[in-house]
Amino acid sequence: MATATATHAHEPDYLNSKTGIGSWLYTVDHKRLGIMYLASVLFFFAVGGFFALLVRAELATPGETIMSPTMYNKAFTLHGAIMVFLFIIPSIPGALGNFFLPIMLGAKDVAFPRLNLLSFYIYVVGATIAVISIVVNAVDTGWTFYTPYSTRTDTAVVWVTMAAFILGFSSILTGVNFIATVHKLRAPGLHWKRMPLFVWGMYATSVIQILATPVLAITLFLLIMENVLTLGIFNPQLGGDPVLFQHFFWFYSHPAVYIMILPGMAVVNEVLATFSRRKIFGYMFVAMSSVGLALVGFLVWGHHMFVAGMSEYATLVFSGLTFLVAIPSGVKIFNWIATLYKGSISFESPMLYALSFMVLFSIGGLTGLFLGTLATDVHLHDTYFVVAHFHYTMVGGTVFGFLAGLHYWWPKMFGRMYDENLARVAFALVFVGFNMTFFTQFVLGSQGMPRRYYDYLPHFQPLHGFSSAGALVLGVGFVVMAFMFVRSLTSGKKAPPNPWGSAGYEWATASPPIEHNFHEQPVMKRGPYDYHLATDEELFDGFPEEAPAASAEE
Amino acid sequence: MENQTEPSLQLPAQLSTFAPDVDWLFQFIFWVSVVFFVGIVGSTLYFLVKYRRRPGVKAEPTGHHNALELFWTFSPLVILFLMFYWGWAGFMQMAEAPDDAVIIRVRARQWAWGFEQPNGLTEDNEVHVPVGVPVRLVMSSTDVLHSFYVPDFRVKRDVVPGMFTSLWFQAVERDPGSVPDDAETDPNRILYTSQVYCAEYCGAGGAWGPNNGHATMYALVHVQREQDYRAFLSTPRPIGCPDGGTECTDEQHGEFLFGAKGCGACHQRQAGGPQLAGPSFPGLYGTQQALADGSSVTVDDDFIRQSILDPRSQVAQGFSPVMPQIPLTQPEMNALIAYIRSLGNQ
Amino acid sequence: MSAENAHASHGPKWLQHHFETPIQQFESAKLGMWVFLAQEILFFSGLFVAYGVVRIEYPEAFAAGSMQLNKIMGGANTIVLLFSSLTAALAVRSAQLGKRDEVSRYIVITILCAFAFMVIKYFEYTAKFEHGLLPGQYWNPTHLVGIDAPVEHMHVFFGIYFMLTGLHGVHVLVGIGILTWILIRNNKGEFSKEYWTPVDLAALYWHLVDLVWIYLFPLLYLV
Amino acid sequence: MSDHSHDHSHSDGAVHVHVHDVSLYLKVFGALIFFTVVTVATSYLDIDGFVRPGTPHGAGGMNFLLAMAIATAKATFVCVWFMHLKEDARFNALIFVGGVLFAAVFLAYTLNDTYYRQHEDRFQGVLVHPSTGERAPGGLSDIGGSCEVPANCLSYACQGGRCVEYVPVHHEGAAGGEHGAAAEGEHGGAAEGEPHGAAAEGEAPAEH
Repeated sequence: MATATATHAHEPDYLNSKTGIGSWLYTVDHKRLGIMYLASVLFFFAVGGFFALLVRAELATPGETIMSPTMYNKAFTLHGAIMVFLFIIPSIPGALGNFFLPIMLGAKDVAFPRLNLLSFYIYVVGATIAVISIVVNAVDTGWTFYTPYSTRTDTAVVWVTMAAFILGFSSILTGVNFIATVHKLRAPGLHWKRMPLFVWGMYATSVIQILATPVLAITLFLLIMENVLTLGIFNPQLGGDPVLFQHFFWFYSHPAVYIMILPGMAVVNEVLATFSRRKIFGYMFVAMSSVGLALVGFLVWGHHMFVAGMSEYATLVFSGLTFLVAIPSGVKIFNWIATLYKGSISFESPMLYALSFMVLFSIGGLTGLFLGTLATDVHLHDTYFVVAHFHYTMVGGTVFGFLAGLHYWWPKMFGRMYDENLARVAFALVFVGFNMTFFTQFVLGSQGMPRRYYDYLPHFQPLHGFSSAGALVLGVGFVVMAFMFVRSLTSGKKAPPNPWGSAGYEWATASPPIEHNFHEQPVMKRGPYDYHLATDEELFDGFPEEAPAASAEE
Repeated sequence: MENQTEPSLQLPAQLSTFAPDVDWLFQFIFWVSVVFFVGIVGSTLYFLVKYRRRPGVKAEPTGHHNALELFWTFSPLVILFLMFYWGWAGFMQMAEAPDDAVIIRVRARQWAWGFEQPNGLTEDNEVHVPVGVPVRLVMSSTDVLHSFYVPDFRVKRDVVPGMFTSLWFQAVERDPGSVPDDAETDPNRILYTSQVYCAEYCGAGGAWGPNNGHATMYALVHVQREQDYRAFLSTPRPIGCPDGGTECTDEQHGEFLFGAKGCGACHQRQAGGPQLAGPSFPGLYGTQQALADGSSVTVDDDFIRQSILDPRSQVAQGFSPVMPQIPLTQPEMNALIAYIRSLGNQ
Repeated sequence: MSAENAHASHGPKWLQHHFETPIQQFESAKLGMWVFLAQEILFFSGLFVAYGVVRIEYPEAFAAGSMQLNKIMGGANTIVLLFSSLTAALAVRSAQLGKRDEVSRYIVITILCAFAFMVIKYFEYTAKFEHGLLPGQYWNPTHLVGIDAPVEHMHVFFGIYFMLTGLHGVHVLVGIGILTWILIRNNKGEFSKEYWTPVDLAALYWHLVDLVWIYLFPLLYLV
Repeated sequence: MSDHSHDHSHSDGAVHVHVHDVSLYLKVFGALIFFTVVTVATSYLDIDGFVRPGTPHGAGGMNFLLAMAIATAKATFVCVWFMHLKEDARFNALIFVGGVLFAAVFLAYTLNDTYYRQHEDRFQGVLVHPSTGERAPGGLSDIGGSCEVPANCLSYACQGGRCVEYVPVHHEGAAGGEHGAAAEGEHGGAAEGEPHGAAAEGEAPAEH
């Protein structure tokens, strides 16, 4: 593909092309919106992490440690709600997706740039309401808002559900935008079989966002109305059915876990390919497994409700279909391993995160088997086993994927390198701390420790203590990482266009990219992972002007 | 299958007939997972070392291998189907109670468990069950979702307000032969006690304490020989006392009941303690209480009785009508009134 | 076209900078709109599921609740909406032919129909309010049709009735807003034989509002 | 790349559509009005009683099925002609149908659960206790109002406005007198706690 960086070296990049606060607030540039999303989600990641540390601190010893039970209930609810609605769901699509999806497609922007801006502001409004709700009275229902507890508690349920309701529309509009962009704005030569797997993952994610998020919206709307107008649909005291609420909630929230994990997988594809210098093995199978996960993910929501009082027929169907989800997940893992085979593998920090994604997600996926199996789920449901399982997929999966992407694309986004050694230290702390915190919880859960407990019986003490210690290590890891990134922004070395020597399309533009991404409409003449077809100039991992060979302008 | 009656590192003791089957399936999945995990991590590490970047060595272009793809797409289905089938078979066993099961009625509320034996005997936060006999629990909740969970029995079922749910189990002996078959019948002999948890989040009261929140909504299952259990049912129960004894004054019995029935979740009994969801009791007795309808009434025995019998008839001003009706016998009612009266005189 | 420079002259002014051709912009917009409509279906699906479940649980309450609704008013509203759908479709047709005045005329009729729909809805709602046929704790029936006493759980029917018709009504109001905006843009002369995408999209949205009502009407009023 | 804009079929990059005659739209509208009249008319007919004599009106579901079939026919007309799905990109139709399909999955599974809850076990998911007739507590509030507790009533249960002696097993202890947000309004539903779940609406006529 055509790279024209050298000849246009002096065109200002997207960060400098316009200045002033207004140029950010009213921007329709997908890259600036991506950066604004990034700043927002990182802020809420810190807030959610703070609540997580509070929860683990309280659980470090039995009995009252640092807060009252009502405070604890609010802390774990806020941890869950903030992490899910304000961090994980918008993290990769909002920040990395907005930034890189159009660039990877060789487009100048997403299909509907103004809609993109609107979607960001909807996110801001939702986030603001969420923050207000914390100040008002927080919420203590758990992030699942199960009725009838959520119709009885005197905390600010209406505020928080309103926030989540609004955030849902941000998610939906992003999905609309991405789908139209992928279909209609691909550069010439970029046919479906050449599309970067990150784009495939984003596409599958968008499909779920479109089909599932509206159901969350209606669920939360009805819950708000149940509180305000006493409808009697979910509240048993008015003749409603609490199990129906769970159907409504999980019809969204199960697909939502694929909204969370698919982007993580999508990033890992890019990173693995780049650092093993090899096309992802079984490209079409991996791409289709994303779409397959997106679709099958809709048919299995009932596995959250096996012991909720659902009919036995429903448990049968949901359990059976749940096992189908294992297939596409397995396909991805196997293909990633096959990608490493005969590669040329290097171990920079993005790759470390991607490899640990494979390990941690495997644990998360395999422990899912225990929960999909009916008889064992009866014992494990609503215990710490479940807590550990979804943290292995959501943190070990999505957050590690997000971090892989953040490290991988950081030089492209900001035009600066970071301290690789410090990044590896942070990685080690995060990896060790995460496993200390959550592997312990598998054991706690299978021993019968129920979740959302303020207190526990004395014989769980050693494991809880160890888990809390792990959380501290994890927290320190993130602090080191934050320091490392801030230092990169202030005093990082200037990054070349393609620091990792990747064949991906996004590396063909400058670091940071110019305002319209490319000087000329790119034409894709090879796939994004075709290392054997890429020229040395394309794979050169320094500045083109320093390239030994003469510029090979097409 | 033989029951493993001591807890292992992974799982609690197997004390019901379900437990060995569930655990066998657990172990099956566990070892399948271990094999897969070792395979995944092992091959990854091997490739990482073998194909680490070396100067001058290029990666080989990726080829196609559709047969391999199809193999690893479809071959796991066999194992997955086995897991599904065994899991479902086990679940159906748990779903269908035998017709001759002893039926115990369970009433959950924030944050206590009430049990009613087939003959009408009620117990709070503990329940006696016979060993070797199927026991069915028919459960209901007066307020929010709860979930009845006994890890030792591997059973769990949500308790849903507005409808009945049910589970059953058959406890096994922990230490067969420890009590000879011809041992004398003793209503107080308990073979072992298992822990009941609430597994569905149900909130918390203002203060931390027993039966004052989701985390302390504990109960105990006392497993007895069948003849002991029968004797237990027909023996009049001694009244409960704070110190665990059986002889005490009405006030002390009332104090015990105040804890056992979970009154402390909403009513403060410490003078100067924080205000909870309902009126605080210290100093209350004998005063004039303003009611929600604007009238006022003297807090006396009749008012307290009326308020317990029909909590919504006379709601104190400034409070929501959220108090559930809680079953009490006449002596229990008198004891509670006496206790509240004694708090009022503090 | 690969060599076309982004900064060079870029076609008509309604063609946004990141699109290469009018057809690309048109097809993107249409695709985006259909995706959005799919989202709307899922949004309403929740209410239909709630309807279905509660109907299975309390069939008598639903039969009794349905009796309280006025089939004539509901039928009239159906016809009003169907007619407005027709005029919306005709507006698109006129836009395709570039007849600006006709487009305005049809859109005005569509908007008037939308208002007529809301007026009839207003009378229906007022009657329900007067008769105390309201959800949950506001349930206080004073006037019942066809039954002597309220059936248990009837208030749930009205809970669902108000949610379904209420959210549909909100969509009608939003539709009025969108159509008015299109009308203003049309009068300013922004649309032409070459560029009429926004008229088409607004009409698509309006047809969806009609579609939802096509199901609401029999579910609530007739069966 | 079939749906891609750089396709050869639109080489000039302009938008070309086929403009239909007004008469087509009028015909479609006529059909829609016709179906509306039919569906209103059939709602007055007792089709269930016609198909299986003796079935109460509406109980057989035939009226329901017919009304839904007519509604679907109307919806199809609107989609195909008014919304131009007939000549629009196939993929757009697929999106729309896909949306409907997922809504159908949601509906079907959820109804399936509701419908079959007590099929395997008669104690599972029932609102009324199959052996004792006790209504599950925590459900629809007692609208009977408060009990006048007579001085000699020392038992605890207030059911349907009467103070009832507590008899274990046969009567629900904690039933009736539910609380929470619902209790504030004290409307709706029937008196609770009546044995065998008789929905005794008449017990509390004063409220209506």
